[in-house]
Amino acid sequence: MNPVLDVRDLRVEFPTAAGALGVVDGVSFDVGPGETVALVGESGSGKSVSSLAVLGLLGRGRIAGGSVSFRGEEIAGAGPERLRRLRGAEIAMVFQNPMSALDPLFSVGDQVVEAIRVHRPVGRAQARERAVELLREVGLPDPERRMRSYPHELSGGQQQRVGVAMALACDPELLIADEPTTALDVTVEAQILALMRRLQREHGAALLLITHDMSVVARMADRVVVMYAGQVVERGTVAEVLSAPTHPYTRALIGSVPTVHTGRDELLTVIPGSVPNPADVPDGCRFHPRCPQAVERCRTEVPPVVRTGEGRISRCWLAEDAGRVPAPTGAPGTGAR
Amino acid sequence: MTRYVLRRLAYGGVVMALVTALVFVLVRLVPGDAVTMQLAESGASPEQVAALRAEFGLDAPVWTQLGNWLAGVARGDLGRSFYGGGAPVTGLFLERVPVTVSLGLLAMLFATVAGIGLGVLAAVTRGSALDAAVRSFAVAFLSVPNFVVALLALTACAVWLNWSPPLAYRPLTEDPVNWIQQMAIPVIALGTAGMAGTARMARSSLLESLGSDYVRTVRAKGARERTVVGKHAARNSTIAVLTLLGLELATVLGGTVILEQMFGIPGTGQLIYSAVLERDYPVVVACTIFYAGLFVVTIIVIDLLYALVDPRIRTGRALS
Amino acid sequence: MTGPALFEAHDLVKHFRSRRGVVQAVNGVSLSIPRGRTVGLVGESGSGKSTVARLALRLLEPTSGTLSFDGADLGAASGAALRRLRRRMQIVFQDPNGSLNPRMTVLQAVGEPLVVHRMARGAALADRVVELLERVGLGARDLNRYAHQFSGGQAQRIGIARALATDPDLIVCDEAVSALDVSVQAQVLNLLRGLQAERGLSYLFIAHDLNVVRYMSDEVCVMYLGEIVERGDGDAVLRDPQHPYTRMLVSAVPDLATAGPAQEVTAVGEVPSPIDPPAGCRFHTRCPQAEAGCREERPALRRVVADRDVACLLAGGRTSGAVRP
Amino acid sequence: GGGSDEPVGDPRPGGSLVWQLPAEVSTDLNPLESSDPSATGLISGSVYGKLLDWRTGPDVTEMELEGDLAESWEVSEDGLTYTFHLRRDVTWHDVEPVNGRPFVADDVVATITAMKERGLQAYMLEAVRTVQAPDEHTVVLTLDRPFAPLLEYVAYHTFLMVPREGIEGRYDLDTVAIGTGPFLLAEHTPDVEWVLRRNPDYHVPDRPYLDEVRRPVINDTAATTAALRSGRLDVGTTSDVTVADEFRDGDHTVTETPGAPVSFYLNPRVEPFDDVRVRRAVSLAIDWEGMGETVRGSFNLTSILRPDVSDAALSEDEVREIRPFDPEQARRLLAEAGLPDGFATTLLVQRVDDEDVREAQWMQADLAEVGIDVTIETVDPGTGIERRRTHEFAMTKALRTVHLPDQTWRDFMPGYIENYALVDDPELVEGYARTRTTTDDAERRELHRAMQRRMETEIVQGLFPIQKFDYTIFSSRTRDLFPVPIHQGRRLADVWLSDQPASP
Amino acid sequence: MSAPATPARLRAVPGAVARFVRAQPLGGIALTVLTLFVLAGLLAPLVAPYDPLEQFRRDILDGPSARFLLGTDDLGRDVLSRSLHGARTSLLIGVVTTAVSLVLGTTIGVVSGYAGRGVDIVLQRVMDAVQAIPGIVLLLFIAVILGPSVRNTIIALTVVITPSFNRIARGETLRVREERYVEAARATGAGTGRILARHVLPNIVAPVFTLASLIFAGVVIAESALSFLGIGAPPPTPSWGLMLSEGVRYVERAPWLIVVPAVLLSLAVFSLNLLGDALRDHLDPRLQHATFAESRRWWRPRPPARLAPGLARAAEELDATDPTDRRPD
Ligand SMILES: Nc1ncnc2c1ncn2[C@@H]1O[C@H](COP(=O)(O)OP(=O)(O)OP(=O)(O)O)[C@@H](O)[C@H]1O
Ligand SMILES: Nc1ncnc2c1ncn2[C@@H]1O[C@H](COP(=O)(O)OP(=O)(O)OP(=O)(O)O)[C@@H](O)[C@H]1O
Ligand SMILES: [Mg+2]
Ligand SMILES: [Mg+2]
Ligand code: NI
Repeated sequence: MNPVLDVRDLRVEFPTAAGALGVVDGVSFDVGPGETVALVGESGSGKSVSSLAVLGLLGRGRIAGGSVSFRGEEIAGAGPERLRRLRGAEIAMVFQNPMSALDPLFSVGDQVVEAIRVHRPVGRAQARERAVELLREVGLPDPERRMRSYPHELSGGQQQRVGVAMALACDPELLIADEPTTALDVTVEAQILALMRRLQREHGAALLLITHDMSVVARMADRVVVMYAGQVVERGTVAEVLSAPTHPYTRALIGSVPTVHTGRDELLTVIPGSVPNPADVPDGCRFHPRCPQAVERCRTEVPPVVRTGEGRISRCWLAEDAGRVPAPTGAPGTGAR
Repeated sequence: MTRYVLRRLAYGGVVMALVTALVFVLVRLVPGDAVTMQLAESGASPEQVAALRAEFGLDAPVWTQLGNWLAGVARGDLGRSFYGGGAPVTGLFLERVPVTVSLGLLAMLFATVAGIGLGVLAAVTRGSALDAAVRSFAVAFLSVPNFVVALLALTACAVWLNWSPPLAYRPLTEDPVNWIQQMAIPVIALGTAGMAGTARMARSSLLESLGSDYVRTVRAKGARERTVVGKHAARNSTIAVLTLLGLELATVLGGTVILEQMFGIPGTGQLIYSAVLERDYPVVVACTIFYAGLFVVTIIVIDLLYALVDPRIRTGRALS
Repeated sequence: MTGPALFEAHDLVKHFRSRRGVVQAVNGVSLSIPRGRTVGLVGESGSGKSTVARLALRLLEPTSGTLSFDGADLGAASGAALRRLRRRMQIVFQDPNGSLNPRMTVLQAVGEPLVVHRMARGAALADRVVELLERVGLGARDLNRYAHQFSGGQAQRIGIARALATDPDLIVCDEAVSALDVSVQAQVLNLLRGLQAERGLSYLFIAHDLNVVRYMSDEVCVMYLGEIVERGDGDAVLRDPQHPYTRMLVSAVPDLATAGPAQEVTAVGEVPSPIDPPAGCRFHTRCPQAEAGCREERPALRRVVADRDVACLLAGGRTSGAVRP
Repeated sequence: GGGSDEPVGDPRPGGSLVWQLPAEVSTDLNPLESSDPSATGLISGSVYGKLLDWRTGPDVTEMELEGDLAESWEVSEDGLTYTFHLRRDVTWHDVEPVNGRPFVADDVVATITAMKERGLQAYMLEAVRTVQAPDEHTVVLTLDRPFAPLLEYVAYHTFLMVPREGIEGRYDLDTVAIGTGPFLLAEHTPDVEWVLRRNPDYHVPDRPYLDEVRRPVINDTAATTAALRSGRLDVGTTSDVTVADEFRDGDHTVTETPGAPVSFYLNPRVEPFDDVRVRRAVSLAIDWEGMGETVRGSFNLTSILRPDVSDAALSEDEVREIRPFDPEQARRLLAEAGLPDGFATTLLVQRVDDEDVREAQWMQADLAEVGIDVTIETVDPGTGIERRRTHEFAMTKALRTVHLPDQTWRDFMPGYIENYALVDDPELVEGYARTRTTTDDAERRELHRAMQRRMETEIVQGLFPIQKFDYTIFSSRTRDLFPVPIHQGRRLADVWLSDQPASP
Repeated sequence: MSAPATPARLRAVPGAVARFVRAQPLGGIALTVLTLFVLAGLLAPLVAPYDPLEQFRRDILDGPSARFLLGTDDLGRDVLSRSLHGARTSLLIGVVTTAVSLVLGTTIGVVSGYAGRGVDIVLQRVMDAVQAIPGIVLLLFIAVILGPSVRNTIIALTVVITPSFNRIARGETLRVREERYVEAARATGAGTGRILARHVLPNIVAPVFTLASLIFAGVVIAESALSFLGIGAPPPTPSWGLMLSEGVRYVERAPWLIVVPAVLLSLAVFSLNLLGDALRDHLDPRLQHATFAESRRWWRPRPPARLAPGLARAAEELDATDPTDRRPD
């Protein structure tokens, strides 16, 4: 099956006073029809930028290389009008912070109606009907009344439901959700995730889900792409990556969250330091300064992208030298110690 | 919302009372009085001076005068002018209010429309030569006093176009062409500073909302740039611009004092200016109260406009 | 639970007056934090966790209820007495950068409590600050930098260093790790635990992440709409929730181990407004087991099994059949 | 005369003259109560008539009385009886409640009686004991004592004849003006414009020529200039010579009219002005002529009296002689007075025009040369008048709008409100009294001249050092608007507009 | 700001200026221009070719020439010399008025905003009343009552301007007092004085300074309007405003009389605006040291200086959280 979205070797730059700044460097992934692919990584690893690049919403930034193909069509260099027609209609997006993603001055109804009328030649009344239907579909209680509400009158969960409704307004083929639940409570998060899954099933859309939370990945995704400092460090099916991470970063990420099973006397896996500044990425493997397993080579040579299995890659010297990679031990979460 | 408006109105009342007391006392601290002025160098005898002073009630202590005046106000009588045969202040001044209000409104309108236009132009062409031009233009106009703008405009028209505004003010209803000709220069002179300020504010707040998350959402929906800028970004910048307009009102009202004087426009600005110089206390007090009232009301109106624009205020939830 | 409690709150109530009515933010919460222990507080947004934290430090005046700290009547203390008590209780906030004054250097920020309580000045102050910074993994070279020059995790460590400055006995952590990246969160959690082991600190640990709270706490309290609905040992509460709300929370927590869209979530409905909370059991509007009685009778927190208090009419003995489906 | 120098045709009737009114009439119009220059400028002579007036015309150089409402007049030998024979063809304006009835001696009696009793003109009638009308057209004033300035006062622009109805309050004199002049007061929009309309029943046949005189209120120089340029204004006035100069070579004619004298008072109660040598030093240290040339353009070097009004005024040479610009002498005087290093003082400047302030700066610079360090304090007229009246100043400078010699001397008589400089000089008082009683013109002139000399040399508390000029700018179509030293609205009856159309 | 000005701190000034100029080149240019103006003002007696009061009575209204570089005025005074000295008066009026009203207004605003309740209501009504009287009328009153002098001009302008600072300072205080770090400071036991001095004040200075730069410009302009009405700095003291208002009537005959002060005024105002923006950026440590990792959203256009007092007020009135909840300790 051809992927709906195929991102190859994407590079994104932002202009700064000190020249162009590459924040995404050679990112590749694809999303098949009806599939859910998760993009995970710490803050600043380039998840949002990668996904915004797909829609050409980079603002002052630009795609400096690579290709983005949507259903086989190259859209990386597409003109503004072509992109505009894609946005919302074919590729829709749900954003992280629902409060700030909705225009505070327009009623929820207006904003959903707008999403419909931008692409569909329907009358106002018809659009309203469809909007009510959408809001009902995303489980907003009393949608007729809610149409007249303003964003601030809704709870975070309700706002995000509106965001989802807008994204679904034109039955897009691909839905990009950029951390759609980080601002929400666990119970609400669970509701929204369940909703997205159900809608994805019903509408048959592909889903690119961006998150920093491995447990969300576990619950939602078919495949997972792990990013670090603007690069993909590991990619594979959820089961494989979570149970047998091949990149030390993935492993550390998994080990650093307490789970139901984490003993109270265990210490968590700590990744020392923090994500590097894109203006000043380390030589060699970008993760080496924080990597517990780093060897001399990691410090100087850029690791290649290694195929570690069917559809699996890892960007690590240790993975390349598979023989010497210590087999991932134990259940996730038991970490290094 | 109603309670809020009521509270504002109550505060407004307090402010007006303070203004009244302040002005009533201030105006009497000014050296000289209407009698000095009226009998200046006339050869009048001291008896004649004393008699006139008594006629105006100026021989009483300030507090008695204030008391008398307040008693009058309670009867809806703002007093009589010391000049022109003792015309009742209320009438004198009601005739002139529409003039000043229309002058002020036109100037504000000019400031707003031209300012927003320039600001939007600069914002959408950010970084271009046009943007730079608008911004320097704005600063230039912010640094030239309005009377200079007026004088230069007046002189330029007269010298190059052989044109000057009509001499006698006629209300809009009587002679619209005359009215427009008469108002044109003062409105422009009064409005340029405001226009420059508005342009700057419109530009920066538009840029701010263009960079916001909700605008990104609108773009992600596939909306046209026209919708993005004209509908969402513009409306979100309104608050900042409205606030600025509120502040500008004070400047514009102040400006009417000089410009009405220059252009012979019979508004309250001219009235208050000459009343201060002539020590026509009842008129000074009434006019100041009018200006203060206008200010207070505008502040309330602007607050209400905020509510109209921004549902977060309307429904009583504060902005963060 | 060993020894006399360091901090005790009894029947705290806090109502806010707002335009739209009275917000019943906290409604009869009792807490007891033993010395050297951690009490965790979980609950959804708006359930009143932060309000409890502020009440505990007397940053807010309780509408009613009593507070005591190390035997002293905290609720009645004022002036110098309050300041003395404040020295022994500190707080770490959720938003690490927001809780540091952007115009202050690390030296000024961390040194502020010392200056306020006249505990050090001049060179001694700098020395003490360096010592504190080193304890949280920063150092002397950071002294003259500003808060925003640090990553979230580092800023949170500065916040912790500030909290440690006066050598307090109790630290309230209000969502101290919620805003951090997972890797950084782990750093901070480990640091907090290390400090506790080292200095015998007590924590009131607030978070909305059940796993984190359980991991950190000796005892977990679950709040819903201003009330504590369940209290008990963290592991036990998570493994065997007694209150339907806790159960809902637990089911909503995704589990790494079970990959794939397998788990079904039982979370339903929205949290009602604290201005107009439901009568009877506050949870009945969302409770899958709610019965007629739940709508009228307001359940009190009661011991249902060993070491477990639950505020549910259906919990424990009474209609135990219905509790566990 | 006004208008351009090209040959002009005969006067033609019709048209509307637009003539700037530099300030709105702020007080009421009542001729008994108002001394407002803009009010008199508007109504005196044009709306209200006087018994006597001064002659105007292209060839008039001297102040010469002629009849207006009085055809002729006689003064008895002893100077105690004045008889006025009134014109018989005069009617009041046809306005309620006077309705165009004839003007009679009774109106004059009523007016003069009221003036004496309660008018601001009371001082002019000090010596008058009775006012009688032996017949419809004769009025006789009987005096206590000879009062030389009486006829001048009768011709003065505030000596306006009011119908008895007005005096008796049967209509409101404050707002309604019913006179005998060539124009009727037709319309008024406050602060905007006054309109005078032709009086069809005016007693001089075929006059006035103009249908209408519009007096728009314009007090801003730039606005006046612009309006003159664009042709919206026919006549404008300014005291600014640079403005006037800009019109000299165009479509306009500029006439220079002697105006108000600059007044300068020294307060003898403030040290060191208690010493006449210091006062004298000040007056000698200032280059008054330079000041007039620089700041005013055209001016007259004067002593106390106005040369344009009185032949008793000292001539420029005489002034130069008694008040030379002599800093050396000034320094000597200061040294004599024990102030060889000068002193510091203040100059209170009443500001009406920019010229007032420029003059002050000129004086300041000159005084600095002799070591007098002056701080200028500019104030608005209200403050200025009040402070002068209460003598709160060291030196003060303003303009003094008086015309007639008798009127002028009052300013220096003890007991008068306008005696700002606190002059209290028995010789002056005595001289003044004599000027009033002596009927001999030559003797009176000598008295005036002596008094001026005394003011300049012995008293030196009040000076009118120069007389400023006002500039009147006419459009080329304005004809026969002759300049006059004292306001005379009657001349408007002779003004006409050439057919050269005014610009829109 | 709030720290005592120890000698060490004074010594740090050049360094701070250098850092500022490096970080904000435009601000540096503006600062240079303004410094030149200030120097011109201070050193006017030394650098001016003539005494600004000296009247060259033969050279009235002469155009620019080698002798009088910028021409002479209507009393034959050298325009260049007057401009240089005028800088002194105008800047003095500008600086003192701005500084005094800044201190007054900010103090009132901070106290009012932080104290809340009755104090706030009373203080704000008084401020409203002062602001409700049109500035020009108030100026007219004060100038006429006190008489014209540089000092009285400053007093009059200060009265008129103080409410603006009050307003912005109060709005900012209302915002800042809800900030986490203020709560954190209260939690450490800091008293009100300390909170105001160390936490509130430093965090409201940026918008206050921005306003100050605008106000300064406004003051210089207002001074010219006062001069125009004859109630400003009394002649012959040269000030730009006075020169402008005196020169206006010679616009055809001697345009240099108006061009010179107008250009200087515009230049000063322009520089002040630039300086204000630059200072705001510079004083904000978040922007000052911005790097990618530290301030990830640096590319966002910054919000305009919080010129939304009305809004802030509306929001705060509507919010009406109970002030009794906050314990002022
Ligand atoms: N417009 C921009 N200009 C310059 N740098 C940018 C811009 N947008 C993003 N960046 C940089 O690109 C990097 C990646 O940012 P991105 O927003 O994609 O991270 P992310 O993985 O989505 O993080 P988060 O989890 O915080 O959303 C960051 O270092 C950020 O500073
Ligand atoms: N100052 C206040 N005025 C009015 N209402 C308030 C105030 N502070 C808190 N509240 C309300 O009290 C309730 C409890 O708030 P609180 O901040 O304690 O919740 P929380 O559990 O900490 O939530 P979160 O997880 O979002 O931090 C909320 O409904 C909140 O809106
Ligand atoms: Mg992101
Ligand atoms: Mg909270
Ligand atoms: Ni989370």
